[in-house]
Amino acid sequence: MSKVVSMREAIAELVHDGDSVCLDGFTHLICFAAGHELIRQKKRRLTAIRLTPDLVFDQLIAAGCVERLVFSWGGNPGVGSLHAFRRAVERDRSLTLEEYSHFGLLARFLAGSSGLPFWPLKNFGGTSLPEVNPALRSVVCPYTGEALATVPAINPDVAIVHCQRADEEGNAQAWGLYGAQKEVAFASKRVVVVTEELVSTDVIRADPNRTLVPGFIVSRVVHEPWGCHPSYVQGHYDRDNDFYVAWEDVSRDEARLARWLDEWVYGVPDRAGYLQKLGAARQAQLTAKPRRSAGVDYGF
Amino acid sequence: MSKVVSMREAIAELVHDGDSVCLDGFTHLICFAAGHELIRQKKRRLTAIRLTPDLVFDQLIAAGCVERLVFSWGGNPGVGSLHAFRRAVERDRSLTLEEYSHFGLLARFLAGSSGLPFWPLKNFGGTSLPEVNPALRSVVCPYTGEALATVPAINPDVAIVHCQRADEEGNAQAWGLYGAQKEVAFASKRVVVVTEELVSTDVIRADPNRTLVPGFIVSRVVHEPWGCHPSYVQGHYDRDNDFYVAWEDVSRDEARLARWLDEWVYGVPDRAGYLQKLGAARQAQLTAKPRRSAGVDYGF
Amino acid sequence: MVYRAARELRDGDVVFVGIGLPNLACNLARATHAPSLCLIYESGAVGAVPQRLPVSIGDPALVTDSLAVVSQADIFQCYLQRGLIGVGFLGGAQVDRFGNLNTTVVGDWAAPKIRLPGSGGACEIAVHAQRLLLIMRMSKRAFVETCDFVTSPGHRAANGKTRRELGLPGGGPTRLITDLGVFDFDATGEAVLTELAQGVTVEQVQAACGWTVRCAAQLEPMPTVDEAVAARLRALDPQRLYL
Amino acid sequence: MVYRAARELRDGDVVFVGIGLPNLACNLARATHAPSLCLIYESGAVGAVPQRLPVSIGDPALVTDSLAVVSQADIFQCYLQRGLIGVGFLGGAQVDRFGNLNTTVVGDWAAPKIRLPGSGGACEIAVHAQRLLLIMRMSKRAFVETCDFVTSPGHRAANGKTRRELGLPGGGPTRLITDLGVFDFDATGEAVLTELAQGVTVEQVQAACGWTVRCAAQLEPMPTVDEAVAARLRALDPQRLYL
Repeated sequence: MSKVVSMREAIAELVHDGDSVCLDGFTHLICFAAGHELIRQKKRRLTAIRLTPDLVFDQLIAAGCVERLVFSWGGNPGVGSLHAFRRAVERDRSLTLEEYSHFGLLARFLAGSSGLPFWPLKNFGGTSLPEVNPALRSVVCPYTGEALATVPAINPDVAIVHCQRADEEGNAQAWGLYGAQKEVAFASKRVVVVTEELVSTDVIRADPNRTLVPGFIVSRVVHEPWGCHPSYVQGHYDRDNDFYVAWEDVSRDEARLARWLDEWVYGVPDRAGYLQKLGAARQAQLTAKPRRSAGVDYGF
Repeated sequence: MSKVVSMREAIAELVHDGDSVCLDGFTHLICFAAGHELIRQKKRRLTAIRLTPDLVFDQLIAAGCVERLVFSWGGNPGVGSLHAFRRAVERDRSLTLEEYSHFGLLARFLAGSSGLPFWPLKNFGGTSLPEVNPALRSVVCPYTGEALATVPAINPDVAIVHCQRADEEGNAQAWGLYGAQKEVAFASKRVVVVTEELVSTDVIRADPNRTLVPGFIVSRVVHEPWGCHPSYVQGHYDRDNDFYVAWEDVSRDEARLARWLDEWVYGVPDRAGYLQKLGAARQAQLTAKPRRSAGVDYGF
Repeated sequence: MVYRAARELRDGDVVFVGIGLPNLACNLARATHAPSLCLIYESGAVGAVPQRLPVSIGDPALVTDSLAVVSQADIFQCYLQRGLIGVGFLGGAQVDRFGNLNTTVVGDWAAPKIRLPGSGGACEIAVHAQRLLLIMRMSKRAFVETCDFVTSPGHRAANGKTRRELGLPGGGPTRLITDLGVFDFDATGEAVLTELAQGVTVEQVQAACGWTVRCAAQLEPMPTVDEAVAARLRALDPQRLYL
Repeated sequence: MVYRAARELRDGDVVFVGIGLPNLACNLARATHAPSLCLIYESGAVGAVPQRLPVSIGDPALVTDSLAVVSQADIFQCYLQRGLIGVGFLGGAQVDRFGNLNTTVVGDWAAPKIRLPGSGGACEIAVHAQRLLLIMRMSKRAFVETCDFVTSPGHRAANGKTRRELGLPGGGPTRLITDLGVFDFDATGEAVLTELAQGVTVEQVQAACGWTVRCAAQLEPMPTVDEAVAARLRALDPQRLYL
């Protein structure tokens, strides 16, 4: 039974105002297409969850979609600040922050994906994080007596997980940097798989060790080539570092950021429209040079 | 710097009498070659650790190598009993048992591999396991107040991890059933990687998502083709199910089992000798029919 | 018995498959009324489509062409403990009226008469599966008043505690399928005979049971295997591993 | 500063590489005296050999030809928390004399003057790395008596507690490398100036430091970059991302 729908349908059906939404991917596999559709559909009061809010959340914040941010590093990697995020925090005080370290937030996903109410970790000693985040608590090890930090499980309403290939049922395979895609998918109540390539199940079954997310936990599948630009997809297209650098100036200026959203998000109907605007030349520049691995043998 | 040595050298150097030794692999990738070398070198008072003791530990127990067994399922899968194990437990009372469920023992590896002193899990409620194993304790969740079971970390002295391919530094790749190879390797103090194929580092680097164990935690590498027979290696050779069935009669009869050890373990100098005895015809029967996957693209 | 177990499976169910009769039942269901059954093995194979009847739950035929192969840590944490397993199957050397199972030891654990293999994944399957099917041949030795050892929890512990009180997330045993008949479990967690195999009487069931058998108001006949299904079963197990 | 940091790395070290100057220092060390340096990135790349200077710690060039790519859960649990990381590198907006770092906020967290990115993996690197190298340019704004927020722990907390008392397994800061000189940390965990950059005086260091600078009995000159190394650095960073 095919679960394939358009991004518009997937977001309309699965994301409601007030939902908690995790859009994962660590530098790699960040689904900007889904973020832009959330903005176009004017979703409101979202709890937005990501280790690294990145440009996609800066855009969501600027568009007024986000009420609460659960995160661990809010910057433009290698460039500077997320200025919409900073304005919301420093000037407008319009964003509720729930702040972790990477390991701390990841541990919340680990608990959520494992069916446990909490996760223990050795962390946070001597830092100010527990003072600003009451979710950081501790347990005593029943063997050594030492105190360990804990975080509570997180189970987002919706996860958006981008991958290199998936079949119509949502069996999804990814390689390169995994981020927390698997943990996020298993932790969440509803899962949208967004894929660069829609493949037959035979392709999945030919290399089962690469499967990150099994179809039976997936609600909807969206086939969205180039769905991550300006983020990247290993084996498909490179990160658009120039875009990230340029974002510094765009997001620093509130009016200019609003115009950018008008032009690149509200002004296009969907990802295909965005790509048309981006242009074939830019896509050609970013297209990955092939570097194919050899297969392995699954025979017996 | 090459870490490649013979199985004889690896076992002589890294395993001492009284050590705790985990030889992992779940049905798949069970390194009988290492087990036989432990027997030949007359290692004594070992704490032997495996989820499924399997035939290889039945042989180690029969040979008098094992003082303590840490395990969760002690049978001959799909066939019946491990009779040397049963004699040691039922008749001789010569074996100290530390018993878990699969998840329970696996959780010990998870804690050990993660640098935590314990691991929480929802398990054991209403069972007799905590009555016979004082290592099963509990913690109270700092968020929900519910009690969760715990197991303590395990950090074996030596792990023996078989894989399809590795380079001279011990960067090891495996596919098919993983068992707990990764967790066992990271949990242990010394790691022996045993590999079907010794490959150049380029082969590893061409498909880095397949790497299960990084070389820098590996002490020694042994190149031992067919090192798992009668267990199997996906893509190389099938499980010798007839051997498993025949073991029922061999191990039921103490004298016959002793003769079997004389003939197949003490009577051969190494794995090459064992394979010569096994014969080319049997190897040909068990050799896997090729079923190669396609590669994936790592370009950017 | 295998056929009766197979009929408990619905198309699309996510099933945790144990070795032996459950394995055969699941593969029968997949070959007949439940082609979209998702078979998960504790060894790490998800969505397996074995081209031969697997001898063990770690058979290489479970890997080739499966939908996913994952670590055992993921199987136990992300699939089982997360509550994603719809159906589990277990058998054992002993069962009591509350569905507690013993696969560990006959006699005292420290000085056993018969040392059995132990839990394997059975304990956690019984803790977490949403529905749990038990399959066992009836005998007084197996159907006991009290298990010598509880490896896998049923509906109530020896001290009377319920699953909720014990903190067990799964649903507990839903059916106990035997060669002589089928038991359901009532609201108090006790086994109640609801079906009788062809030609079997309640007296025969009682004679093979160590506790006083309670019967449903109406006893149904246990469905019989027709020739087509029998042929299918023989085809699934040509080496007669389980039949 | 980059060169001085690179010299702290020994061949065979397992290094957790952050973005920016540490990235450049590690790649310089790998290109010169430490070819077997194992570079690990929190994004999941292990044994990376980037063919271009990565702009971010998640650059695709870190994946291609690396020894392993693993989940972030493995990075933080099996590599970092397990104690396998020999060297970590951190910088920050503020540092105090005990090596506590702030990369979270200037001012009050709830009503910040400047909102910085936050911890990322910095907190856990400071907790777990066996040796921790701090790299920062000196200024009174950055070298403070007390950090506005402690993101990554140094040798002592504000309440005086030591790493051992705080349950921190790693070794804590071993060097604080600046543009003006290098600090070590003494047995009490306090920074002690041990090296001065060429042409820099202790007075200049003190003028750029918010606490009273303690000096070692003997101050060594900070090693200078020769033309060969300078050329190597320019080759590593042709786009002048960090230089």
